[in-house]
Amino acid sequence: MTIKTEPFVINFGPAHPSTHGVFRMRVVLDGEVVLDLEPVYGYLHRGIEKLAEQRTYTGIIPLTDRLDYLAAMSNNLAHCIAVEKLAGIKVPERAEYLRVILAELQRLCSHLIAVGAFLNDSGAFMTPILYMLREREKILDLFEMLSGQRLTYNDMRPGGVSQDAPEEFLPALHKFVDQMPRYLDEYDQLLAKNEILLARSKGVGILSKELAINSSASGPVLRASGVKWDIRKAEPYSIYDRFEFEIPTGTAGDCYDRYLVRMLEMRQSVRIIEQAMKQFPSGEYRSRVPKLIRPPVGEVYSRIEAPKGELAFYIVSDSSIAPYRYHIRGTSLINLTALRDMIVGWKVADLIVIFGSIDICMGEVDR
Amino acid sequence: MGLAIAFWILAIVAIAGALGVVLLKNVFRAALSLILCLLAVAGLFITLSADFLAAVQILIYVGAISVLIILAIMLTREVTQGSPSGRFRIPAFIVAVLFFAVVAYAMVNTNWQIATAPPLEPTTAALAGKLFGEKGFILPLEIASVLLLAAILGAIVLVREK
Amino acid sequence: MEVEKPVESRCFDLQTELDRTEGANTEVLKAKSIAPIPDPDEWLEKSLERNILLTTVDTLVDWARRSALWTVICFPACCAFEFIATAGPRFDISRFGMEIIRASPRQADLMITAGTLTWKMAPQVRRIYDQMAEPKWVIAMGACGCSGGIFASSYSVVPGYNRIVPVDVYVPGCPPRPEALLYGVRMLQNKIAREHVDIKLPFPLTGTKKEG
Amino acid sequence: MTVSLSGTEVAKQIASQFPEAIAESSNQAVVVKTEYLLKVAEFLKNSPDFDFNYLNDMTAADYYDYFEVVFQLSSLNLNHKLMLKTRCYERLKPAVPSVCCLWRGAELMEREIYDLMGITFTGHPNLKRIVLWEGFQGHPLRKDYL
Amino acid sequence: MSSYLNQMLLQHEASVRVPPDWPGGYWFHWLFFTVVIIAFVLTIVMGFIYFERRALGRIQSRLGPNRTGPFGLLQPVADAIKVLLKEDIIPDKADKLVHWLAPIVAFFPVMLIFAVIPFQNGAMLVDLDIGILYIMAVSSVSTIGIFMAGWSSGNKYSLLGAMRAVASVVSYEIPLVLSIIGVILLSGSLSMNQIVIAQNIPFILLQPLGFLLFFISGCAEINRSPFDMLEADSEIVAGFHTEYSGMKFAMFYLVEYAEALAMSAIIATLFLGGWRGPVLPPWLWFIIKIFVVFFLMIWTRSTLPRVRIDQLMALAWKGLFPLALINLFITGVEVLLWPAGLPWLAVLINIVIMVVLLLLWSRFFKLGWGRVEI
Amino acid sequence: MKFERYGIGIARGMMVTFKHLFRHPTVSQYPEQRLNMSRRTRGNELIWNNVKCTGCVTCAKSCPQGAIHIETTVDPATNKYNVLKIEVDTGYCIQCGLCVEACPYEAIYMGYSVERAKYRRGELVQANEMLLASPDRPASGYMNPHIARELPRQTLLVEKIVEKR
Amino acid sequence: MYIGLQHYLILSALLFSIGLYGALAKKNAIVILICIELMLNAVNVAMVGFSRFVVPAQLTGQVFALFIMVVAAAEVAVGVAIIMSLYRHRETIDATKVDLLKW
Repeated sequence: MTIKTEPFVINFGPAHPSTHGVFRMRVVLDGEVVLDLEPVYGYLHRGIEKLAEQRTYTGIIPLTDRLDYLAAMSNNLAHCIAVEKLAGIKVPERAEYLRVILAELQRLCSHLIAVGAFLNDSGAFMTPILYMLREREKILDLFEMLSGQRLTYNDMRPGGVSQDAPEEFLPALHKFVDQMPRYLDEYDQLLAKNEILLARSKGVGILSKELAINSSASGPVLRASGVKWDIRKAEPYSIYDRFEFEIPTGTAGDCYDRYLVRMLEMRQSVRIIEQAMKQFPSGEYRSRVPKLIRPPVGEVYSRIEAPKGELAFYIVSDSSIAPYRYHIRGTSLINLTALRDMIVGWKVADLIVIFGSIDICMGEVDR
Repeated sequence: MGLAIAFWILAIVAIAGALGVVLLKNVFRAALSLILCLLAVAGLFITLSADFLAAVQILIYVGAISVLIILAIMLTREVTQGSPSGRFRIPAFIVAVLFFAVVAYAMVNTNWQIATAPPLEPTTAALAGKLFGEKGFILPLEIASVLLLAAILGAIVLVREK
Repeated sequence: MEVEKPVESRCFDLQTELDRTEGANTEVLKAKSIAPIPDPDEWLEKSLERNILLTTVDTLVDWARRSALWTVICFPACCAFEFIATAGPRFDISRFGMEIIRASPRQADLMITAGTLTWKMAPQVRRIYDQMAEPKWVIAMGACGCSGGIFASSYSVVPGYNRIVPVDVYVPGCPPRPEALLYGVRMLQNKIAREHVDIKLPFPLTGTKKEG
Repeated sequence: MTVSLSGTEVAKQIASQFPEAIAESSNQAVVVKTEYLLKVAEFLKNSPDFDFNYLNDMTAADYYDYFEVVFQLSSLNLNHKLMLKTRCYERLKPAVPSVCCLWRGAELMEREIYDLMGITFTGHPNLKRIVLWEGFQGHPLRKDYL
Repeated sequence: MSSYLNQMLLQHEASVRVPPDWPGGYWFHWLFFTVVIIAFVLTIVMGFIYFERRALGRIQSRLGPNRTGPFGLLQPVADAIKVLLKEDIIPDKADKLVHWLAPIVAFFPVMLIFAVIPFQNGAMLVDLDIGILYIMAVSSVSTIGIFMAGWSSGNKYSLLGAMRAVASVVSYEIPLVLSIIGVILLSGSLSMNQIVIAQNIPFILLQPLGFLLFFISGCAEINRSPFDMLEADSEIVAGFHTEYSGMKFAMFYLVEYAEALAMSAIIATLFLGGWRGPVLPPWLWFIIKIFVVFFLMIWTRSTLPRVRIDQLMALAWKGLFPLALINLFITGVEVLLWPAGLPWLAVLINIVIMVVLLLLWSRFFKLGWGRVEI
Repeated sequence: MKFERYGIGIARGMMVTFKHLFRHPTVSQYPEQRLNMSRRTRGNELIWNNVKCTGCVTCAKSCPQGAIHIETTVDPATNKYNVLKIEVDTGYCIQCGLCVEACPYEAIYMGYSVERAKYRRGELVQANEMLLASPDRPASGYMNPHIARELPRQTLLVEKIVEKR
Repeated sequence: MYIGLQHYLILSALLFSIGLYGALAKKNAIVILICIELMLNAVNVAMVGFSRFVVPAQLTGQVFALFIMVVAAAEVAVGVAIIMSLYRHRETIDATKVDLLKW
């Protein structure tokens, strides 16, 4: 029974508890049903692309940290890979392994927050996100041990990593990898089969396979729609071709699938870290690279599979110390293309859940 | 004495509430005013030693009917338009006054057979006996429940999506 | 029960009137806030004499206020996650009675400005600040909160929250570690402890009007 | 492993369909003329040899005398990719046809380019500023913006 | 005629029964219990706030407030002082009178509930014959207050919250009342004290399904999580009290916890045997039981996600309502079978019946799949 | 027959939260119990070594922010730079550590302390003597392994919480 | 001062008249519904009054009052449903505009 009522406009955000930052949605509601939605971006537009044009290739790394601040390592990695491709820099073996470990830890970290925030949005009062934060703290400890910062690491450099891993890094990592699967089990037990969560998220906010591909969705959002596409497999960068892992995919493309895909991906990440730990070589951690990199004239489009999806940098070089044009493919922004199609027709409560299931990071949406 | 004070207070509140219903421009406030009136009437029931009825009055009128009416007000969004009076304001007023005059005249001049027996208290068990017991109102009760059912069905049919 | 089908027509298409007014607001605020708002720091000098004059009421009320700082939601960027980590199980801001994060500014006392402020966001932050009920405090968290940080030279970033709202405590760091934030919070608590309470009416019946 | 298609090879195939469409081609990229952009894009998307069903990225760069709009196309089925470019020599009111009708993903990217670079995309369903506020003067990513 | 009046007055006063063992007169009793109830509600509400924050903290693997006073015990006091002294804002768009009245309208009914709750045998403000009916009647009034608050604020979030409140309360009153009727059938009285006295076997054992239904619908009635639709933080900011600050907000905060206290007290009285218990004094038993019930509420709050409003309604109408009717029917049959009081055998039967019914209901109504409710 | 219905999923979730009631909380109570930060912590300040510094301004050049201001004069006797003024705005610095990495003489370090909140914006600007190392301003081992070795071992949550199930 | 049956009856009549005026004069359908509730309530007062003063031991009037409440509840359910339906089709709840006997 729907009672016809007058639609009214309501503003979600920019400072709303569950818009993951400063996202804003102008929503037309008919009672509780969303009739139309217009996302308003730009409340965190900081002009990173413009700033990057005035900085050296090393000086950009702190900027990339603040892109997707939940996955700063992945951003660092993507930037460094792009610069290495552009300038033809070789990376030593040890650095490659360290990078893979860091990137996968970062994926765990980001997915933990994504899942926790999603569950928090669906109304589980703070508990899941606090459990996940606890796990995240363990990862942050490792990052901190390596780079000295908790959130913005500035750890990778073109040609390796800035510092070698200290000797206590591997034992700590070992312990973490031992513990993590059990905690993941616990999270599954906590809410994965919860009836209310199923009722809230199954079949809600369906993104069809065709629409997902057509709207350039990537990462878990794309995979939850049933597309088996992961750049780590499709175009293995760094040394991802040496590891065995699977690409979890969903079937329906609903919120629950997106949640599940992330949970499964975390297990795969742990698997990759285990393998990388076993093969971890010794040797140089950074190749000899001039302090001011001057890549030859040219352009590069280099992409990696960041936690939120395909993160790519398009760099045009004019052989000066700063890039001529520095473009970032904002994963989160492009994942939001189909937002309206996913939300319209659902209720206000679903709006929050669907939005939370996409897992965006405002720093990357607005850049 | 206590009863008299209670009666006068409650009566005045009830009348004020009723006047609020017809005089207030804002529909939402009119509904709130109705609630006030209903509460006062529930109080009057207590002065009449009908405690069960008072509770039922609050439960049904305040808890259900008023909330339903407020829901209707909200859903139709006619709050801002207010509740204007129609063309029949003056005739309605005359009719109401005439009605009151006639009825009041009749009431004052009728010699009611006031019984001096004490009222039954508590009324709950007695009411149940009256409703369900022998020689009670069991048939009207059944009819009333059928009426309720019919009303619910009717309401659902009316507002169902076509 | 069927959910209504998505409507075909977009209600918002090319509706730029709203955007234009909001853009104009932004420009007005940008023009207004050229110089930083001076820090509310007069109390630092007066601290000595105040200490003697503190009354019991002052002590009690200040104690209550500093033990129950409820934060409003104003978390634009990176620092938000350090704030969440502070609220998280390891640092646990709830020990100070601060875990209640009110989404409604009316009920909050403290604004922790976690993240870069852009000019587009500035009117909203100002509005949140205006909507908060007195007494209210602001902690500028992180380099972006203090000065705009790494983005200070950008075309769209406000160089520091003190252009928009008066800031009580500056916490440097990019982002500050939870310890640093907790230190800042404790500094704010020290500040509140020295404040003189000015109660106008114990039962404010009418209340002051604020822009809705 | 994703195959990066050679621009010259692709250019030949495009030229067999649209002889005048190619402006320039290198090993890395194909540059098509603006007026042929939609046709070429449609061909690339629908032809079974290319099947570029996925638009990775879309951006623009300012080279003072022209704007270059860069498309990164890839095919999820065939696992190859291509860099497609088009150039726009108009400085004051640059305009490029929108590819939103082919790839929905272009919607936000085009809005972003419009906002930051000032290139109008004709046929875009909702072309207005995305990250900056209405009334912002200039387009920051242009090289002449200070 | 005056003799008649005297007679009536005498009767009226006699009707409000003073417990036989109670010293002092009628007015003393009245005054004493009014003070006791207010003090009780305020203290326990503060205790609840502290208890909830600490328990939530422990469940979420952190500590909770522990700085303010010993073990953080003074935290609610600090909160209260702070909130009371905050600036009181009335938005321009608000309907001033209604905005001002709303917290009061929401507050008083909750306090009135405690008039009929027995703290000991006969230790209550007034032992009404229609006790439980009175509670139901009075508690429905505070919805009006919530609705007034939401409507008068002139804020869309508030309005949404208020709409949700009304919709959910209208639906949940029915299973709430229906699940009580089983208890009333067993005890044969509406009076709260009589219900406690009748519980030789706590009714939670004789009425497990009734308890479950009452707990769920009670949580929904007082908007505790997972049914806290009307102030869902992540959806509609703070719901109906978005625009409230200062003292009025404190009142709503108080109402929220006082309602939880009332619901815990009712559950403790109806299902857990109220003040009855060995060794410890009765009032302590009562308070312990209240806290046990409240811990259940905290526990569900910390674990479960929020349900959606239509799922909430569907749960009420398709799940709880039929189950409550069936429960009523079964209880009726049992009362007819054992007119002298239910034996322990009935406990087993009732638990089996509950499990079977729950399994059946879960099978009938698929959970999940968004659009298909329940 | 799937078992995620019948409320079993809810019950399992409730058990998880119930178990947590009896686990040791993860909290470190900050002002009294402090975590040992990483040896490479990049604290919220810069430490300047006026002995080692030659005034080459590499740090200021490598700073992506331009947060370091150095004024130098040339000492004609030794033909070396003489640092007149070095000024760092802590509120502007983002602790990226690039200056430390760039300094060829190891004359600039990241600080180890993070508690540098101030009541005034102006107090965040540090200059000359304020930048020197002192017991209050220990240097961190970022990019300087020899300092790192002497710092306390980092507290790790992984080691603190080991729950058996 | 003695409060007798006539007090209650007069009060009931007064409430009824107010309700009557409202029901006749108002245009808003919901207000008309509210006024009808008011009239039913007035009758209830009279019923209970009679019950109390005329047959205090029998409660017949209270039983009638209960029935009236049932009727009122049913009436409100149907009334609100009609108003909803009306509003959905006609976008108005002005009773004077609903005179075409069709929608």
